[in-house]
Amino acid sequence: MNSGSVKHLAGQPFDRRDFLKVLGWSGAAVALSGCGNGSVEDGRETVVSYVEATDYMIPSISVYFNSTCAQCDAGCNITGRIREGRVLKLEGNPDSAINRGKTCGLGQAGVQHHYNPDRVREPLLRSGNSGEAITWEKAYALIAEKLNGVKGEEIAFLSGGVSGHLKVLLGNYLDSIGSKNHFVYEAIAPAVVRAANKKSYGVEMPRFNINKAKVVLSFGADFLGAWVSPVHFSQQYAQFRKGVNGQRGVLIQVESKMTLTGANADRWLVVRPGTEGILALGIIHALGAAGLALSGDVAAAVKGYDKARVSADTGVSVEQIDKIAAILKARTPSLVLAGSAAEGYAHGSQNAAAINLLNQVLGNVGKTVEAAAVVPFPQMTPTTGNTAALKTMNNGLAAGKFKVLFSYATNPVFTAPGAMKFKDNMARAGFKVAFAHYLDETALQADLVLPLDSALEDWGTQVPEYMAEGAQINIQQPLMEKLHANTDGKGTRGMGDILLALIKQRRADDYRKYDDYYAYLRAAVLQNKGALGGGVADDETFWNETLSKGIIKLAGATHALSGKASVAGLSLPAPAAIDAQYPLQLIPSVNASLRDGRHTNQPWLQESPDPLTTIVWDSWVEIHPKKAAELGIVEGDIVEVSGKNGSIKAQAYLFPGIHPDAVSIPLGRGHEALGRYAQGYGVNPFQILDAVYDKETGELALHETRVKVSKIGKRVIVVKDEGFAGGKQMGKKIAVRVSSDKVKLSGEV
Amino acid sequence: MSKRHLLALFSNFDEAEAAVRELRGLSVKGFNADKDMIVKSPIEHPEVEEFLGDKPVYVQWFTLGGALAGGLLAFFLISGAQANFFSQIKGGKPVVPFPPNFVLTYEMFILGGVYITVLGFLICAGLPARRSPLYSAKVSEDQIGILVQADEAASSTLKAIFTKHQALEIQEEAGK
Amino acid sequence: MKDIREDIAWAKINTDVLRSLENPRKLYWVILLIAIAMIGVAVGCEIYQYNMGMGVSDKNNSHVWGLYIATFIFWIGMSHSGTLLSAILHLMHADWRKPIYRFAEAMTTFSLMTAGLFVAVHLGRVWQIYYALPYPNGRGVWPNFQSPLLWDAMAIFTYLSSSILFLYVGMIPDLAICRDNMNPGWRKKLYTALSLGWEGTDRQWRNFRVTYLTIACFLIPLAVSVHSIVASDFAMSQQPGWHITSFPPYFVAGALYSGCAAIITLFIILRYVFKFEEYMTLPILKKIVRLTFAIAMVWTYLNLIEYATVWYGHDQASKDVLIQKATGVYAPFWWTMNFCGSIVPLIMFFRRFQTNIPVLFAVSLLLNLGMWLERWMIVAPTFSHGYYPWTWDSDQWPSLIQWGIVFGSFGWFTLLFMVFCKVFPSVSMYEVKEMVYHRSLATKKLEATGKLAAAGKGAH
Amino acid sequence: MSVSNLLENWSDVRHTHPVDDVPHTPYKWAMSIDLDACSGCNACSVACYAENNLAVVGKEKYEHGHSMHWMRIERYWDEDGREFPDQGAQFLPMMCQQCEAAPCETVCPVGATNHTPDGINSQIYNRCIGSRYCEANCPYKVRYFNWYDYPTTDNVWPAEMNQQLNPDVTVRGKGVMEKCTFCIQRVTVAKNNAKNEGRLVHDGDVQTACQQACPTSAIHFGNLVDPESKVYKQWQAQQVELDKDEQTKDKGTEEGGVSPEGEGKLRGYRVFEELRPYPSVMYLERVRESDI
Repeated sequence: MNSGSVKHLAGQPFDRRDFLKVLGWSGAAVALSGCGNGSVEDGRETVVSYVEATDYMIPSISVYFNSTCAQCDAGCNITGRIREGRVLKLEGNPDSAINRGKTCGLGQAGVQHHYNPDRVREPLLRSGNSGEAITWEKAYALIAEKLNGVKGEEIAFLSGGVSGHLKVLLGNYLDSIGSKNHFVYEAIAPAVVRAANKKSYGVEMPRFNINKAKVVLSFGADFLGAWVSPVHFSQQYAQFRKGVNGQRGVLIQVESKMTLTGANADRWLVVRPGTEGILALGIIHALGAAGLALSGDVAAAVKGYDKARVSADTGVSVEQIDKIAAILKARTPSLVLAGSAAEGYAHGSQNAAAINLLNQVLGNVGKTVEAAAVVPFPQMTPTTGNTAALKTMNNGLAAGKFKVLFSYATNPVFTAPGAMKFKDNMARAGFKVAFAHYLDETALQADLVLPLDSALEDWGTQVPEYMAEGAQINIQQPLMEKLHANTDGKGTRGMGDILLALIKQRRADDYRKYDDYYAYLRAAVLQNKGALGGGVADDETFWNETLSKGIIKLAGATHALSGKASVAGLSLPAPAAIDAQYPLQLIPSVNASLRDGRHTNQPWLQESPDPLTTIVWDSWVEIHPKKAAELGIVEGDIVEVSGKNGSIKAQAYLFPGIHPDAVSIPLGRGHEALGRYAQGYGVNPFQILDAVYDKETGELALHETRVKVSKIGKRVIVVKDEGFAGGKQMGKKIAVRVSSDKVKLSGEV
Repeated sequence: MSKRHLLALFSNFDEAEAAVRELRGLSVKGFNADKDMIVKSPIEHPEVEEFLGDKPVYVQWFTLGGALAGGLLAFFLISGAQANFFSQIKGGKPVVPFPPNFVLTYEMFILGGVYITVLGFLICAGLPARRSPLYSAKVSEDQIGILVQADEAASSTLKAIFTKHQALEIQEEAGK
Repeated sequence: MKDIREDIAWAKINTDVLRSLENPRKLYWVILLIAIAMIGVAVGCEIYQYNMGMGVSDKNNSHVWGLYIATFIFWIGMSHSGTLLSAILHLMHADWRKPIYRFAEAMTTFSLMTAGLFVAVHLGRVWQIYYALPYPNGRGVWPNFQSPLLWDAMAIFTYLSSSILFLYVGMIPDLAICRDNMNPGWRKKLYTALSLGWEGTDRQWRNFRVTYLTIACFLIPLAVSVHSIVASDFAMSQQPGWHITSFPPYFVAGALYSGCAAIITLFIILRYVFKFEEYMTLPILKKIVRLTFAIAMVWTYLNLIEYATVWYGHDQASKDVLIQKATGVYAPFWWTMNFCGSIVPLIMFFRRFQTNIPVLFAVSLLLNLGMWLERWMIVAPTFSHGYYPWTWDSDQWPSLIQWGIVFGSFGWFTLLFMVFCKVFPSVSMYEVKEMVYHRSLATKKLEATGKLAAAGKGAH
Repeated sequence: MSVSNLLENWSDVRHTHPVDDVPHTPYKWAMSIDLDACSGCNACSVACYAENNLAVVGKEKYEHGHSMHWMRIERYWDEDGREFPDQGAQFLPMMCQQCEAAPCETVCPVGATNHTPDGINSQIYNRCIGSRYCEANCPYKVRYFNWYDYPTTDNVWPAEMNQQLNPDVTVRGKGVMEKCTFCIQRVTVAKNNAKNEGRLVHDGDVQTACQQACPTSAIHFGNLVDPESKVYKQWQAQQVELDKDEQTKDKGTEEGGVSPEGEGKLRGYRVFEELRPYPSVMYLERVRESDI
């Protein structure tokens, strides 16, 4: 590749506004001044772009390329180690503000996404129950044919969260086919919290400064595990624990089922499921009682939430509420987080609002809750997924509205609640195209499956949803040649290339200058060189530098927070009465490694024990020992968990960290497809979820399913790392704990 | 002058003893009781050694040598090996640790002792031996045999002695 | 009752014993085939294990040793009585040893040969077993002499080769008898070669006596060292339940115990099969039984001492292992072991059972069952209840592959022993003659004091 | 092998380590792990799989205890019978403690495991015959045996997956023992680089895979005899000494111990110190707030 395409461009007359739109910079109303780039391992000649890889292919010498982790949406910057043309290991990029050189287990397993033996290798066209390998040419022609004469509103595009130039291209493509039906769906996104934040703070995701807080009170936000940007939060958490001048941060976690974050809390409080908001208001009440000045409307709103009532509703003791209030009052600033456990109810928005109110009352807004930097290019900012989109789309499918359906980076057949009957509804679409890495459940329902390059083979730009510090655009670049290269017009292709090819079917003139997605990206980046910090560097230098850094740091603007404590519309229902038929609340838990199940086919993650139960390769039903004793259940009993919308059977695990009136089953397992490492292991709790929605946002309330649990009379050995001593140390000094008042932290290094 | 072998078989041990004593007392030309007489028995008779006179046994010297050589070899071989190849610490113990080496020295002491004792036995007892010219399977059953070699001239005297002591059978080497 | 009648004709001894070498009955071949089939099972299991890896034996990362090591110790222990008792009794001029020591020594040798196989079977990479041998090599690479396993190897090698020499040297006069009585054929050639030209000359006997005595002297400390070194495999480690000072004597006692029980078993079988009632007499059986009883009590004492020291000591980890043995998943085996090892032998205290062959046969088998369980109970519980609670694992149960190989080892032992019985005299003829002779001398002494009438004076 | 060598170097081969011995120079690799920072997220463990070619054994073999996680995260609960674990759980990353006086080393019949001059407990795969005595004698049970031949087992490293294998690390076949090596391949590279530049390895030149991944930076690895290294400073600050079986600070106050009533306790400790393996990994106790 050379800069020929840009030169070529320069000679063309073009409409600047359209051109900006094509390349994704529209909305950049002002000329952006460059900002300084941090040095990325300067002087290490091995950090270069793969474009010139051959020069650096020295046997037995490793080379390192920077790219972006695509295992989740956090957008961690990674450095791949490549030897003899093979990517071997992913490490964090130390210059990233998000992950600062660190990775999580999920990120480490990125190579197994790439090397997975069950990847789709050729475009597959449905013929009966099997797929027939076809060429890309034929696939594109087929799409063009199927779209021919179909109205825009009859086309639906379902995708996971998208950002960067892929979002630009996708948006432009949908525009070109006249469709406005872009459904962005993420099964376990914090959508309710986003909406609540928007109301409370004026932004969907402010910056949470855990490291600056002296107390963190988290209502079910598993920020060390799977919430928003766990690697970033983990680093902040480590600083928070070290504290300032030896004053160590205190973490209080409130939830009905212990998460990884809960397991690390100084105080883990189990609450009756759904009463998180009540507790938040109760704490405000207690703070007021302890002398914190409350504004009149807040005081009025929490008036009814005296300790006794709150204690009765939530199950948290009065003393504990007092203690929390006391420590929150004494140690400022603090930080209150609303997480997935609080939002998963029909009144989830209210819960989140109440929790955010606590933050405001404590005066944390502006201190530990700050405005996040924003990438100033709206076309590229991430479209975050949610479940309301799925609902809309499902209704459309059920009504037979869509003739052509595209699906990318999401697996609704697996993740949609059983009550939605998504699979049946999907069958009503006339022609279904899935862009897929693997034949997952959704791809299996498609008529045409288009195989994608892995994240380690593909080009791209990505804008993280959660900005750690300044704004940044992440560069994704291939870390090695394609494993399943394009032979005979088959083989895998990048999503950008596919979209480019598809959009050329409609707007050939706008895009004919770009042979491929790489050329498009390069042209795009160079076009806005000035704004991206390129200064006066020539194109080639700037491009190579950008690739070698893997991050474009921007002096992005910040949206101001509108932090006004408002209690308007805040009303929390009383705790739900016990349902005699379905006495237990089902909590589908999110495991840091498996998330919504798209990574279940990565064997390292399957074999990486769940941190709390240490179970591997299977699903389980967490049940409190007290409840288990009541029901006569012991570890390993196969139990049937049945709700209104079906039942699943899994092994029971007696787990003390759960409310006795709740059971929990982890999400992510129970695949019927997705390859050898995923298929047939465990059960899928999505299947039995009731379709209950948050009243305000219309988001699916994941925690609102009520179930009953019964033994079926079979028992298995639970496959886990923990031995038969369980979590006991048997009086040995193995993992030791010390109380904070007994320890000298100030002298530590 | 050619010597001939005679083998007399006795079933009665006391008679055999008497015969041997008489032969030892005999002074005939061409017959030396110490050299020319071999007593064969089916079992180990400690008495035989008494009436045959003091004949030394040297096996125990082999034993001593073997045991000492085995022990010393073991200790120095092992310690030497450790000091070279294993000049690395293991488990924080000295590179040449005494307790393990003593155990092995002890075993090799015994091994050397037993092996060389058996070697000594074979040498001292002259085994494997060529079979003697006169042999009767009765000797391995229940009879005492006295094998003598003597000049032709002396043989009749010997025969007489055997007969006198109720030899059951006297075998004579065929003349040459 | 006398150990042996003094009026057995020496020629009859020869014929009686040599008859046991004659063509076997049909039953012999049947048993032999069964033994070979058992070996076949073990070989099949081993081939499978070799191809698949040790995992098929169902051990795991915290429980790395299993039945192979337990059975290895069992066979080592079994080997103890033969040679050790033979040597001790020889030094003490106990004549009643003479009819029984030959098969007991053979038992020693074959148990050792069986035990040795378990070392190989146990290894993850048996094809590299020679790494454990101290062979000189250009790179100066040696095994680790600090490892008790290496002491084991050295001790077993010494013991096996010394036992074979002891057995062989003691058998030379009998081989000469065989040579003298066999019709020409492969047997004749074999015995001629092996008897080394033995003719029972005074020189041969003189050196023989010293040699035999010397080897016997060496074998006593050797045998003691062998099993105390096996005990060191455990006692020298740092694991709770293993790191016990009394282990070496405890192991030696256990070894003697199981060896004696095995002698009783084989005594009864040989006596019956070869009709050796004249030689393997009930008074001799009674002596062995009393000895076994005594050893059983020593073992019981040492066993209790082990429990007592663990119980009384401050090492909570060891105590936990003991409690787990008595109450955990291994409890049925542990209690059976204590029952078989300490309660069952009490039967031998009663005079009327001391010569009751069916009872003794059953008892001897139970004792060995107890002793086998003892070895397993030493090895396994420490693994499933060691220092590190996280890795405690009670679900470890040996797979059929392990059981198959253990099972086959009995076939291997039976095969070796049965072949031995048909090729070599299982009763020492010359020594039985000595015994009869000593007996008659004693009678003669009594006679000389005028109590008995004249009998065949000095007759053989 | 020569006896003269033995006699000449007699004193060198007769000293006991690490007590009263000369310390390792110029390197003694050691670790410290802050349990207050450790969140139990398992990133270290997965990173170890990626770096060290650990086999994924699958559900069935995992059930039989054949897992290969060199670094395992243990999760402990309070044992005082409370209904809910309201102080959270206790996580402990446990891997080979690289003992200075390792119980596994003495017992190996073939000398496949040794103490290296830079203080690592090495494992020589091609020497190992699989007697498993080392694991039997390991108090921490952190050695992992190749119960099967994983390179040829279905779905362990099928086509393409095998391209991820780290060429710097041996792929182990059946019948050999393996364990955490402190990422010896990385240490070796760092040492070679430093040697080429005529210097010693600086702190930070080498990170173990677990340390590099750890999102909370709970793991520190470095040269314990380098006063500039973080690990040295941490051990110093915690008053943990390598060659002690009981730290002075843990003794009674009259013997120089730290009074729990005074300015507070130090958090550093080593697991099973009292068994005298002299482990090279120091853990820092997890802290729990007393005011809540």
